[in-house]
Amino acid sequence: MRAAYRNHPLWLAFALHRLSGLGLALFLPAHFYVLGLALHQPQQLDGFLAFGAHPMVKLAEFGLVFLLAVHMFGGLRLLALEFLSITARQKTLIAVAISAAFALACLFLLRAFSI
Amino acid sequence: MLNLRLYLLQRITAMIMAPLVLGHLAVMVYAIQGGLSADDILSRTQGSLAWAVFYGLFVLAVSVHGAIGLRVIVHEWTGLRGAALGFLTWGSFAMLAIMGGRAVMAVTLA
Amino acid sequence: MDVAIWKGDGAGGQYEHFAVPAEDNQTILDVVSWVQQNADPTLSYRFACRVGMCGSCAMMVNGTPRWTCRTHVKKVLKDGQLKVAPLNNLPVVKDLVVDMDPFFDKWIKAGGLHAPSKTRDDDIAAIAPDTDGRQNANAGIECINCSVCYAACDTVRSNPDYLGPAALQRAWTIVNDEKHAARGAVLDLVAQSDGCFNCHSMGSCTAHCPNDLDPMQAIARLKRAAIKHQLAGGGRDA
Amino acid sequence: MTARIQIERHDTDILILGSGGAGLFAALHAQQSAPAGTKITLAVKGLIGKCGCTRMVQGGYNVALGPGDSVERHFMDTIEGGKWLPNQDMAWRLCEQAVVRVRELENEIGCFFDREANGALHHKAFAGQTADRTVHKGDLTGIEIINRLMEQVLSRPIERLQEHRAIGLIPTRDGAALSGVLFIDMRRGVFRFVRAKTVMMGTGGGPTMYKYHTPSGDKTMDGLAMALRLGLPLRDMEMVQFHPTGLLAGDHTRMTGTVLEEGLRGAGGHLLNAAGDRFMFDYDGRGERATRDVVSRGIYAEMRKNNNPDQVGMFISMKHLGPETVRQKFKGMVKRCADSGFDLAAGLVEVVPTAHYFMGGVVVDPDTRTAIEGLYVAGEDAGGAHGSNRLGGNGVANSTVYGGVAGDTMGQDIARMGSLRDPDETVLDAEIARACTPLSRKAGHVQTLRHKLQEAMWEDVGVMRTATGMQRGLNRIADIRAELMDTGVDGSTLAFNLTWHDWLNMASLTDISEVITKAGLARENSRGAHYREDYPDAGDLAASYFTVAQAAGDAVQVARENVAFTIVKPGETILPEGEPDTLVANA
Ligand SMILES: Cc1cc2nc3c(=O)[nH]c(=O)nc-3n(C[C@H](O)[C@H](O)[C@H](O)COP(=O)(O)OP(=O)(O)OC[C@H]3O[C@@H](n4cnc5c(N)ncnc54)[C@H](O)[C@@H]3O)c2cc1C
Ligand code: HEM
Ligand code: SF4
Ligand code: F3S
Ligand code: FES
Repeated sequence: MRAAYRNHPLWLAFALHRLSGLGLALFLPAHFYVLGLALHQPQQLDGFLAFGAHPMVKLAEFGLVFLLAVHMFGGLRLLALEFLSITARQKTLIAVAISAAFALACLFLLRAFSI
Repeated sequence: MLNLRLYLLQRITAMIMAPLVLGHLAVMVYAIQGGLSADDILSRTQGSLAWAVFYGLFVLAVSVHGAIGLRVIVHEWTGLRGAALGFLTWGSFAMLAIMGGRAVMAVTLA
Repeated sequence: MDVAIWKGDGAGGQYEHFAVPAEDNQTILDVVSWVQQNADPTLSYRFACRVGMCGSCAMMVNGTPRWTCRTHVKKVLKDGQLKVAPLNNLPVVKDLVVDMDPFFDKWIKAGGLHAPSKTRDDDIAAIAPDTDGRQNANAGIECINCSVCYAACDTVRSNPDYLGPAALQRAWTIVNDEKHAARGAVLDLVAQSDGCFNCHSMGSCTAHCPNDLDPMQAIARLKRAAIKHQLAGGGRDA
Repeated sequence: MTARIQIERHDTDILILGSGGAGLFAALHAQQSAPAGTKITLAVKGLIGKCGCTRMVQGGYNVALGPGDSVERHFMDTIEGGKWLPNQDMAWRLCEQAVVRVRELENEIGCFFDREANGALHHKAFAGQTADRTVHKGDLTGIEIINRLMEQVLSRPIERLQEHRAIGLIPTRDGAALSGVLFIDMRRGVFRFVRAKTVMMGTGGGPTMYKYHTPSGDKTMDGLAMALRLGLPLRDMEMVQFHPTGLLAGDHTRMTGTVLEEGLRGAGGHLLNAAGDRFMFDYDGRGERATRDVVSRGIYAEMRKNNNPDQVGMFISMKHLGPETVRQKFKGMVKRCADSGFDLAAGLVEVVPTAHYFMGGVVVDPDTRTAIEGLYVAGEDAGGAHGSNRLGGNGVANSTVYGGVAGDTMGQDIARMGSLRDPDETVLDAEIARACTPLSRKAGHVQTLRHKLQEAMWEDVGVMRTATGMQRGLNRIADIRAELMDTGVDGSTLAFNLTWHDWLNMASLTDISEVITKAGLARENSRGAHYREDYPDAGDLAASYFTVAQAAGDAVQVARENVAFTIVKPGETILPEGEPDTLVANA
């Protein structure tokens, strides 16, 4: 159970940002590896991309885009907080960041499924 | 464990990446429309200096940014510090930069 | 009501349960006092002012750090249950008493004290109360150093050297105090590797400060000031 | 039992007890004035800067820096407020040095007191003063002063003994000088004897033997009880100041007795009785705006009339001023009341007079020296500066001024004190045995006794006194003491054993309660805070006397001494001719 003192939006935003950042950092090498295949074995890359047509994989991709979007908007939120004089609007900022991330990821998902 | 330099590097790379990520995502949204194939990707990117610069910068920024990020997380979660922490930071930077560089080369070199 | 109180010392401890009579006007401090006065005479806790001015009485109450002398039981009671433990992130002396020295050591380490630009033989400076600097300083100056924010901050928890919200907020008030003779030096201190750049703006400090102060914002502003100062060469005085 | 008792020994040069305004200033000034290499130690019952009452100062600090104000005027107000009982040299020094001390606080320590729009210091009017004289930081002046002082002290090479409770002042074998102080290191539950060339005591009095009281929980008259045992003379011990509006929230909560600020009445708050009627005009033409002592007596008298066990106190009501206005103007107070379940802005809050400040204390000279070599006393522990009544705003001035004076004096005196003095080991042993008394007895209920004492003092030696009442009080105190000596404490662990400390608190409070009562009997007139229903008149001002209490064997003897009018005589003034009586608009 989450300790009671963490029960507020800013902490949630922090946790989300950290987990998404970590997720991205762990996923990126894999992503790079797949792309790197293009150099010598383009057919393998194709294999991967075909695999990518599978709905489950699409969902996973959606997850990754979501992570990236969440992390980016969360990060922009932080940058705004630190470098602009944003104060009372912090909570709004979090909401905006998360919904923007969500919208972007959904867009991606919709496009992916509407082949 | 963040001093001014690391902090600034992380923030600056974040600011660099923001438009790049948006661009990248836009391309992806556009690209996946017709289903992805290696050829699709490569035909668009190979031989394009602009894409090489775009993704090159992206990789560099993300390597710095991610390495610092991992450094913070590892320090806070495991208490690692000193030379070992430095090693980890540089190591993750190198891994991201090398693998990312290879990927950029793969998709942009003719 | 059923009250679980952590008992032990630096080496470890456990919760003990007490049945405490409920009253109309009853604070957490009253509950703890009742236990010591009536049920367990060896129970240790700390308080002084009993009105929220001294910051001696903070404890973890149902998982959240709070000033206990001004926390009404009704506000925090969960299903008739109360769980009281010593403050997070500070070494336990005994039972509910923690050693606050690390908190104050960092306060000083962050440059949290005045450096005079005048002496007692000089007149008191005329300082307009509505300047930006003064407003910034005022926003954080009523800190009672209760350590609630310090106990709520997970960055302190995972990086025990991190100066923490209260000390950094005090540094920010100093950076805004035109009477202070060495504000640049304070900006140098907080820019060090355990300083303000470690804050992740997770906001637990601001969420729990019993005096409604906003250390998170103070630190965000301190970061900017420290960057500016360092980019301009650091060291010398702002 | 005694087999477990350990005693540790420790040496220093300058030892300071307490970290209120007096203790912290003494430490800073000693550090500035003592020869290089002098070791300074600050020992305190709580944490440095966090305990004591200076931290709780709300109203502010009196200093003659306002437009048209002068040290002379501040002095005259202090003397008249004290009903001609103050030691005039001390009062003068207080007023004169307050000016320096406030400049020091602002310029060297880093306090920032509220300003006018044009940047000049803001002075507000406190009751009983003829000028706007009180500088403040909102209504949290004490926090500003103590936090800034604490930072200075923490950053300097001053040894800290925190959660060290002083339990005995130990003289040398011949009794001519002080050797050091015996402590309990509360965290570990061990005794520690600290030798020092000079000791300053600033433990801050604290009339917490009353049922309703404002001071912080760590203040229990330990200092005065130690001074009494050492045989030092204590003056003005009958003078207990009551604040008229303490919160009444029941016996089971520590909130009870805490202060509802003076400003509420000043702003036009009403005091209502059980029937919902205003009553203060029955007692004084100024109504609720009368001085503290008058309003306290008014409320007390009304409480006696009421005699309803379910509704003990009177009510303060603010809602006629507009709840929104009240919420804005008294934000802190409204929030504090709300936290404890009361609606100050729109509802009624039950109030009682509450023991606030102790004017009595150790007899000292204006340099804080006492009758025994090596001991200095400053702050609320020292008697003399306020006489029978302390003006609002003179308390923190007194502790910071005289704390600094003590630091300077010790810094100078220490140069001529060659070496540390050895203690009288029999006194040391006796003090240890005394503190261990409850550990060898069957555990009882200390809190019941505390309640008993508080009831006795409130009923018999409280806001209004009579000879019969005080006699009865003495008997009750004697019974309580006997019971206390039979009441044991669970000593299974002595580390941070609060119940043991409650017992020790009770011992100090009982001893001083007796002195207060005897001094009260010795004063057969009514001055300032001391009101005798059987002697309601002030008596001849020109023949003013103060009381001096001293231990003689096991008994306490109280004598009267004439006030020396060294600066001004009753009926005269030192204000230049033609000066207006008051500078306060519509006073
Ligand atoms: C609620 C409140 C409001 C007040 N408002 C005002 C105001 O507006 N203006 C004003 O002028 N005055 C005010 N006063 C009075 C003022 O606070 C005191 O007069 C003054 O601060 C006393 O200072 P001090 O240094 O003597 O004692 P304190 O500040 O009380 O400090 C005493 C110190 O001694 C320590 N101590 C006690 N016993 C022992 C022991 N046995 N061993 C070691 N240490 C010990 C305590 O822990 C504490 O550190 C107010 C008081 C209260 C309670
Ligand atoms: C798109 C633009 C991005 C922005 C605006 C951004 C922004 C940020 C910011 C401001 C932080 C600091 C957080 C803090 O101190 O608490 C951060 C941390 C981090 N970022 Fe990014 N980031 C971006 C992309 C990425 C990418 C692509 C990765 C993948 C490697 C990544 C990985 C991390 C990690 C691991 C952290 C550490 C998280 C933490 O300390 O909690 N970021 N990011
Ligand atoms: S900032 Fe708030 S929570 Fe933190 S120490 Fe100060 S008063 Fe307490
Ligand atoms: S909780 Fe900690 S991380 Fe920063 S915003 Fe507050 S100091
Ligand atoms: S006891 Fe002082 S803040 Fe709670």
